[in-house]
Amino acid sequence: MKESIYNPQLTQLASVEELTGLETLFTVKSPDGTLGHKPGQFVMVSALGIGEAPISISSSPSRSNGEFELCVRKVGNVTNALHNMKPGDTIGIRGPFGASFPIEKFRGKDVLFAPGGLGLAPLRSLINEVLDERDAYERVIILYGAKQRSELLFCDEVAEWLERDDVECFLTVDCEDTTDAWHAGKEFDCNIGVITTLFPDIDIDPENTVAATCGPPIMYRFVLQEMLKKGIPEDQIYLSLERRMKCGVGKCGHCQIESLYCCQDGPVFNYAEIKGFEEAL
Amino acid sequence: MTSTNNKVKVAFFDFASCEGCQLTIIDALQTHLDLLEMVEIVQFREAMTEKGEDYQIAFVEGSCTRECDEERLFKIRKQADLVVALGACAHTGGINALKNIQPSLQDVREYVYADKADWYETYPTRPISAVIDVNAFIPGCPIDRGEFVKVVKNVLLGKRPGIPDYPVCVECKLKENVCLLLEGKPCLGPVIRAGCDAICPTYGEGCEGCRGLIPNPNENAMKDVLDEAGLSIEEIMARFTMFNAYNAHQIQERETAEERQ
Amino acid sequence: MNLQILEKGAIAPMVEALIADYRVVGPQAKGTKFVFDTIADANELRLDYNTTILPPKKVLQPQHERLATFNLQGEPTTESVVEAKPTVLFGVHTCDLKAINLLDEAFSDDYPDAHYLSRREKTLLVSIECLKPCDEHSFCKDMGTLTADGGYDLHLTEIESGYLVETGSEAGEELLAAYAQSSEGGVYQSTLEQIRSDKQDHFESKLHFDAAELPAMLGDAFEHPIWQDMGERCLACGSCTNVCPTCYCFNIEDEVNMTLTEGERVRSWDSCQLDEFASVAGGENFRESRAARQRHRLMRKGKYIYAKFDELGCVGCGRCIRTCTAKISIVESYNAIYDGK
Amino acid sequence: MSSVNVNVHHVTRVEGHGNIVVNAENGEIKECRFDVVEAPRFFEAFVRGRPYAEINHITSRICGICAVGHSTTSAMATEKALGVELTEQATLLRKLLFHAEIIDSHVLHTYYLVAPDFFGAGSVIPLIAINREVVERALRVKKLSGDLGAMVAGRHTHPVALVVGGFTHTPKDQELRDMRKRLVAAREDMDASVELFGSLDWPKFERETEYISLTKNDEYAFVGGRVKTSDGFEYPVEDYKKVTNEKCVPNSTAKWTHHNRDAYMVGALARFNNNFGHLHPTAKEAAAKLGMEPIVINSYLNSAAQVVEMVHCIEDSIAIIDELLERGIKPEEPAEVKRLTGEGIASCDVPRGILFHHYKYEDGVCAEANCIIPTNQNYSNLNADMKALAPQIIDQPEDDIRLAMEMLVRAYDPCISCSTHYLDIEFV
Ligand SMILES: Cc1cc2nc3c(=O)[nH]c(=O)nc-3n(C[C@H](O)[C@H](O)[C@H](O)COP(=O)(O)OP(=O)(O)OC[C@H]3O[C@@H](n4cnc5c(N)ncnc54)[C@H](O)[C@@H]3O)c2cc1C
Ligand code: SF4
Ligand code: SF4
Ligand code: SF4
Repeated sequence: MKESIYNPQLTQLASVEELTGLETLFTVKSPDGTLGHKPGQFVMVSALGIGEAPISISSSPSRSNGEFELCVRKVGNVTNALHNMKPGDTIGIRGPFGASFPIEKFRGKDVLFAPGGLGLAPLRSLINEVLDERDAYERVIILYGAKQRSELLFCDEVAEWLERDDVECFLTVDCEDTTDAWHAGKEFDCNIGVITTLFPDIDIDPENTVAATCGPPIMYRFVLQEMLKKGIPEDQIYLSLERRMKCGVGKCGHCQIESLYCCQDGPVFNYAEIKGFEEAL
Repeated sequence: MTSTNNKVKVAFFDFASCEGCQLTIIDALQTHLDLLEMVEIVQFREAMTEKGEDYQIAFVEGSCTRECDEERLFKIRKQADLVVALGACAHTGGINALKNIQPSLQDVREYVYADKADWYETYPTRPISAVIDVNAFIPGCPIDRGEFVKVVKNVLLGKRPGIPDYPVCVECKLKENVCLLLEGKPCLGPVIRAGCDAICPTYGEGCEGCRGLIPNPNENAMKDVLDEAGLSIEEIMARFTMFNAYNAHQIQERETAEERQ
Repeated sequence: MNLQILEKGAIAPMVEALIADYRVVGPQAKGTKFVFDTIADANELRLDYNTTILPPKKVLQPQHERLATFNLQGEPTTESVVEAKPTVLFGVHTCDLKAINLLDEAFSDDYPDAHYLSRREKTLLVSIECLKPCDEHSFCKDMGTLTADGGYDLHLTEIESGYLVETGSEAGEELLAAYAQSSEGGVYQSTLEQIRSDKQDHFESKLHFDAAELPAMLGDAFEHPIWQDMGERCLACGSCTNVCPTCYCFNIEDEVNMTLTEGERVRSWDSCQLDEFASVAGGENFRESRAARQRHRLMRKGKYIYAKFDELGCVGCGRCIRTCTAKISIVESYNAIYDGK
Repeated sequence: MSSVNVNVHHVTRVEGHGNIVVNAENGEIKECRFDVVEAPRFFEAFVRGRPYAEINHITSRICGICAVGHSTTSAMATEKALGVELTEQATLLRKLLFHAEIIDSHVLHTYYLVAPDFFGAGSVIPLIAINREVVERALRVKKLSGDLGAMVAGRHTHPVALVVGGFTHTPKDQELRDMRKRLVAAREDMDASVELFGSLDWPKFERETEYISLTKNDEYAFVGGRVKTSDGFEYPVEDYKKVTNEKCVPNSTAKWTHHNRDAYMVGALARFNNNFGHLHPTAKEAAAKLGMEPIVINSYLNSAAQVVEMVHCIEDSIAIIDELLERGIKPEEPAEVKRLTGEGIASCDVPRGILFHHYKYEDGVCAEANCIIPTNQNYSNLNADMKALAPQIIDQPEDDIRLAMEMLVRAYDPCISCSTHYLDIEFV
């Protein structure tokens, strides 16, 4: 046994696209031609010599083409270093790791997505997977919230979702931008208020709905409440949680939620299974 | 942050201090001569004659103890992209601040200079962060050689400086030292910031607190522990103030001000 | 192989012979305490030690270790660093032995950890039976680690005339044959059993209940006031986890050389008791209070590890109690929860 | 003849802040002096009220380069005050640690601070390009002395393990053996150093003065002894005030001293002149190679005397280690204090010269303190040298005058950080 599970595979950035002032989308060449990931999984990304960070795979397996996408927010050592990179630069990858969204549980159902902020990054993988096999699902509802318009991610795709007849997409921002700078989301029809304000207006068939949500820690409690209020059964709600992670393989202990390791047992959890864990939400 | 020769220009400045931190940097060169491949030192009074005024990183050693120091500090702040407080004197006020907790500053001056006291300008010691904005600090009296090198590397890489937020006990345990507190000897390790590789406990002397408190110290629990080790409240305070008198004095001042209200 | 016997005087030559071929790590004195360290001279080995500051896990998972190296010049390359020296870990108490068996499991699940496992593969364990408690803090009797239940290569039990040696593996058998002057000790089988049953009386039970009840008891204790009390006294210095033989949480960091041309990935021990352990970039700290962190430690030992590996995560070595300057005791805390029910 | 105005603000490559002022009009010197402008730090005032065990760790911070010197002298004074007797092992370790500091300080001064002047370099950094071998040798010797200090006390800048009563740490037998090997190997570097500094063209400048140092009957004195002056006086250290006679001077935060003449000199040259006979034979050979024979009255050669002392300290360190190994080194607890009230005075001859610490304790707490620092004692002499040198070089271009003056200041190895305070304090 000579290979370390902590030694990353090297690969190159195919393209780099700034999404907002803070978030950039990196298209990465899959190290072995294909990453073989499932929606909801993440990779440990190395900026060699700087460190590693867990990042959700934002592209869907259905659109992989030997590449995958990472949507990264600039917050610290590794993410800053990534933001300074250009196409052709080398990064390290470990993974994909973690539990994915169980796509078979969504098939044939109405699906409800409720991403908040950067939470769209992991959900986008699932959303596009669903849209690429649109016929296999009933209704597709997307309730997407951000702090302000300039922080809306993937505006091209959001515009498409807004356009499509077979997608019910609603947007909300906590408040309008304070500056006038142009932003792709400027034109969108957009509600003002936190994400939960979108729920009352939608009509759903709870028993036939499977929901997925991801966002900042404080968002879960409120979104879950709305979903439960709508009558969606607990075991039909999936969420993706963030924790500090150093290894990604269930050992370093940082991501523990009581006896669970978020990196292995999660990051995608079924609400019915996780709700008994006091440290989870 | 690079100059024409692609090296970052750094300068060293000293204020009231023993200059042990600058010496520690000279010592760091013993094992890291390649440091000079990465940075260009444009000013280092203790080691070189040249004085360049064009620099991006300023390492400032020593405390501010008089008005004329402030002006020098403002000038440094204006020039440098990054100001790093070097060592306890600059970071916490260090030993110099012991004069702040003497009964009166005038008495301090007269004790040393008698009737000539007025010749010597001085005011209560301040860490440099009390005068100008500081981007990073390297704690310790003196600084730790390895930590200095690490901070320089991190800054060159665009990372945070990487000064630990956890206490000395962590490093002490990893070195498998016999715990002094458990042997009934005073040690501030549980509430003082690590990064020195627990050098004092390793050499049999309890931590004296030169690196300053960790961000969330459990001070009450620490007092109980020192009390248990047989220290009187005066001795506990002496331990706490040796390198942290500026802080202790500030707290005291605030408390008396509150009482007065 | 049947029970063997080693004369008292045969230990030193055995160790000297081993030193020639292996790194021999065993207990030695450090000031008033003992530590596991490389034995350079058989006289340094102190089989009469009570307990060590750090457990022998450091031999298998060192405080700091390189995981990989990077070459950052031009087209970057990386290389795994998997280093392991043939080692004999000599004089391991049965609590620590049990803990190593638990670490073996933790590091060999779905993603086998080559760093730990290759060291483990090259390490022979020579354990030793404790005949009296190391001090007032150990509670091995409660945790069922008073005797070894396999997991060793050789196991020693001291008797008047020497050491009885049990072999637990083929490798152990070979080691004994190649390095020690032992002789057939079958006649002592009953002595051994006698010692094991006699020694029970020298060890006290500390828990007020059967340790097997721990997972269930802790299941109801998430909101117990004891955590608050522990949090108030705790200094969050991380010593309790650093000295624990079953704690293996770690941090991984990348480092570079001065000219930024080479780098390495380094793993170091980490502790769930430290402020930053569970914090993320957004500013959220999932275990912000010292109380929550102490709860996590005690839950992990008594419940979470059990949920994962079907074994309790505490082996009763007492190190965390011994090391805590604030005198926080896992035994007292568990008892308080039990007594309060 | 034109006017000269040399004003060197903050002389570089010395510890601390000092200014040189030379003003001449038509060849006539109007002003020539050295100012100390370092911020005063008030150590003697703020150690009052602190527990005795802290004092030597606090006063260590007077100076980062002679930290061992301050810490040792301070601990010795406290030990005298409180009736502490050191063991023989601790006494030997103190000497060994002291040698580490002498070597460290001298190599720093001679190689990093003085040598660049002779190579026409502004610092040791460009010297790497000019003569890498010299720089590497300097780094090697510096590392050796640093490691020697660390072996005994954890580190040499603010030694950790040096406490009242001895040490809180004992080096291991094996460490001593390894260190001995390195010291023996360093002889080669010493030979090369003697050769290097013997080849330098030292400025020819002479002025008679009084040299003051410690002295001992049986060894080259660094740690303790009696005060000896080249004018024939001897005092017990308790009479230090008869020697120093401190006074404040307006343009200086340091205090000035005088004894039999207007000025006296302390430091390596003073020790060399007063104690030549006790130097190790190898060091005497080194002196011969450097062309030095007591009494040397060229202050520039203070740096050369430092080279001689480095050789001596390397040899004597080997001897001390041999003695420790022969006795068998074993862990010891620091000796206990016998009383909590008392007064004590101690002196060591630190790299820059003779240093005095004087304390009074009441109930284990410091009540009075006084420290007299070597650099202070040299100011009068430095100024006298400057005044004597100025007319000899006043015809030269300003840059040359500036360099000659700076080199003179540097030859004294002034450590200004530690010298900024202090007046005689009468204890009553
Ligand atoms: C499963 C999973 C999926 C994720 N997916 C994504 C994703 O798709 N996109 C994305 O952008 N992010 C994602 N994240 C979050 C991302 O992993 C973190 O933002 C990232 O690890 C930050 O790494 P960094 O090295 O840049 O920051 P670090 O340098 O590690 O900084 C972050 C940590 O350092 C501390 N810190 C930050 N600043 C300071 C400071 N000034 N001083 C002291 N401490 C400080 C914070 O407490 C924080 O814990 C995901 C996380 C998880 C667990
Ligand atoms: S000696 Fe001090 S630093 Fe070390 S573990 Fe004990 S209390 Fe902590
Ligand atoms: S142990 Fe304490 S006093 Fe010693 S260097 Fe570290 S922080 Fe400073
Ligand atoms: S929890 Fe404490 S007693 Fe239990 S194994 Fe860990 S250190 Fe030993």
